[in-house]
Amino acid sequence: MSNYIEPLSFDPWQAIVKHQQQADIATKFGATATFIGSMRDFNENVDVSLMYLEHYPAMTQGYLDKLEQQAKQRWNLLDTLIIHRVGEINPADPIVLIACWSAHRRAALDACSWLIEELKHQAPFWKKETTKNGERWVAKNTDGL
Amino acid sequence: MSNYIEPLSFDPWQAIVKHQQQADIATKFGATATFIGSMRDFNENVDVSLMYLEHYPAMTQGYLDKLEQQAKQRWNLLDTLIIHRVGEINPADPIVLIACWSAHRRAALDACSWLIEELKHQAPFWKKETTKNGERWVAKNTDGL
Amino acid sequence: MSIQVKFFASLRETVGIGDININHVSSAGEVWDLATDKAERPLNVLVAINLEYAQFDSLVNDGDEVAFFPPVTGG
Amino acid sequence: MSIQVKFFASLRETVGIGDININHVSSAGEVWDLATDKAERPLNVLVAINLEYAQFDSLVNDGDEVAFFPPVTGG
Repeated sequence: MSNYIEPLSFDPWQAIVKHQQQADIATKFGATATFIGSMRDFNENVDVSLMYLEHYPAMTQGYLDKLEQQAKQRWNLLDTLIIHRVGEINPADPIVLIACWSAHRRAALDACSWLIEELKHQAPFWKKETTKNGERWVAKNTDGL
Repeated sequence: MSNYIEPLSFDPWQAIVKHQQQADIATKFGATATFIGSMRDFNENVDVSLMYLEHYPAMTQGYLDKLEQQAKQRWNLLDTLIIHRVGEINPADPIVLIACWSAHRRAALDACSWLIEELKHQAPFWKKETTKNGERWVAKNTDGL
Repeated sequence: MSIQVKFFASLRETVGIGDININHVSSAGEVWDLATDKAERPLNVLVAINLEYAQFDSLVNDGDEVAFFPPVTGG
Repeated sequence: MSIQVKFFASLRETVGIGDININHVSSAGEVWDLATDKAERPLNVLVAINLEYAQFDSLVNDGDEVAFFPPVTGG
């Protein structure tokens, strides 16, 4: 289990491969489920050119640790990885990565889905968007539909 | 939407990146959900050293097309990719890749989960395992728990 | 009339036939009986006609491809 | 007694304070009132004490860190 806050643009697929190699679980996992949230150039009917992600550093780290521990208690997981960007983010940049490894598929799939929902609703991050009308804080996360 | 049968070992992460670049949806998707099924060296309490995957070529291709179309009708997806191995497979090799791209997270996550379940229960592939006791056909897919 | 019949995976090994062509049949069940010389039909055997899942009482027509196979285990 | 108070994101801009230290308070609600000079409290404001979600009537103790912030929008 591993998680970290990433201040710079990162390649989510490289991060997964690197983590998977270090985890030494190569022939033990039969299932890998991942979710990547990335920046769109359009939100609520307005073009967005830049995003700034603020967080509450002391709380986010502890919160991501707790999320991974809760997922591991609830599902039979071999490993998990969470990476979350902060700072300036450009369109198409990845913002969050969740990856779950398990022997059988439902644990990885269900834990991955649960982790992103929990993170979206509870982890202390805040997005500020730059549009042609200036900057605006995103008011709240949607239900993802 | 794209799917293919892969007779040789492949890198699932490279396949995702390559597909994503060609799809030209870079700033349109906010969510990417993927599932990768890979070969374990252990199944039903016995070590497995090699696997052979047979399929019904004419039927699998049409079936994977239909799966992607059904997913696209049911969820608001920007793109999907399905790759499935056939032939000789070694422990740790990827067997199946599902990737879904959407503007908002639930479409990609739910479609990815649905696609792997449908594929597992309906697509005409069959696994034969080599163990220390010889070869054995896998009798049926489990519910993934 | 010509029906192309295929068996896959463990069923191909059990029946001892991969591909065979047969005539004078009207349903998938009759295809099974003629192709296998009335071998006992495993309870879980699946049937596809022209690449679509079907039933043993589904009708077959000249030129159809009929496949029999065990429960699928891909993914 | 010393309580470390933090405001984040849009709330920091509205209140006009990032960090402040205050004394002589017994609940998170009193922390808010003293730190903001009794500014009206937005309905959706969240509070954390020592990095854990809490309520406005939760008690605070010497050395605690109390944070106020708007609904979270990460991920």
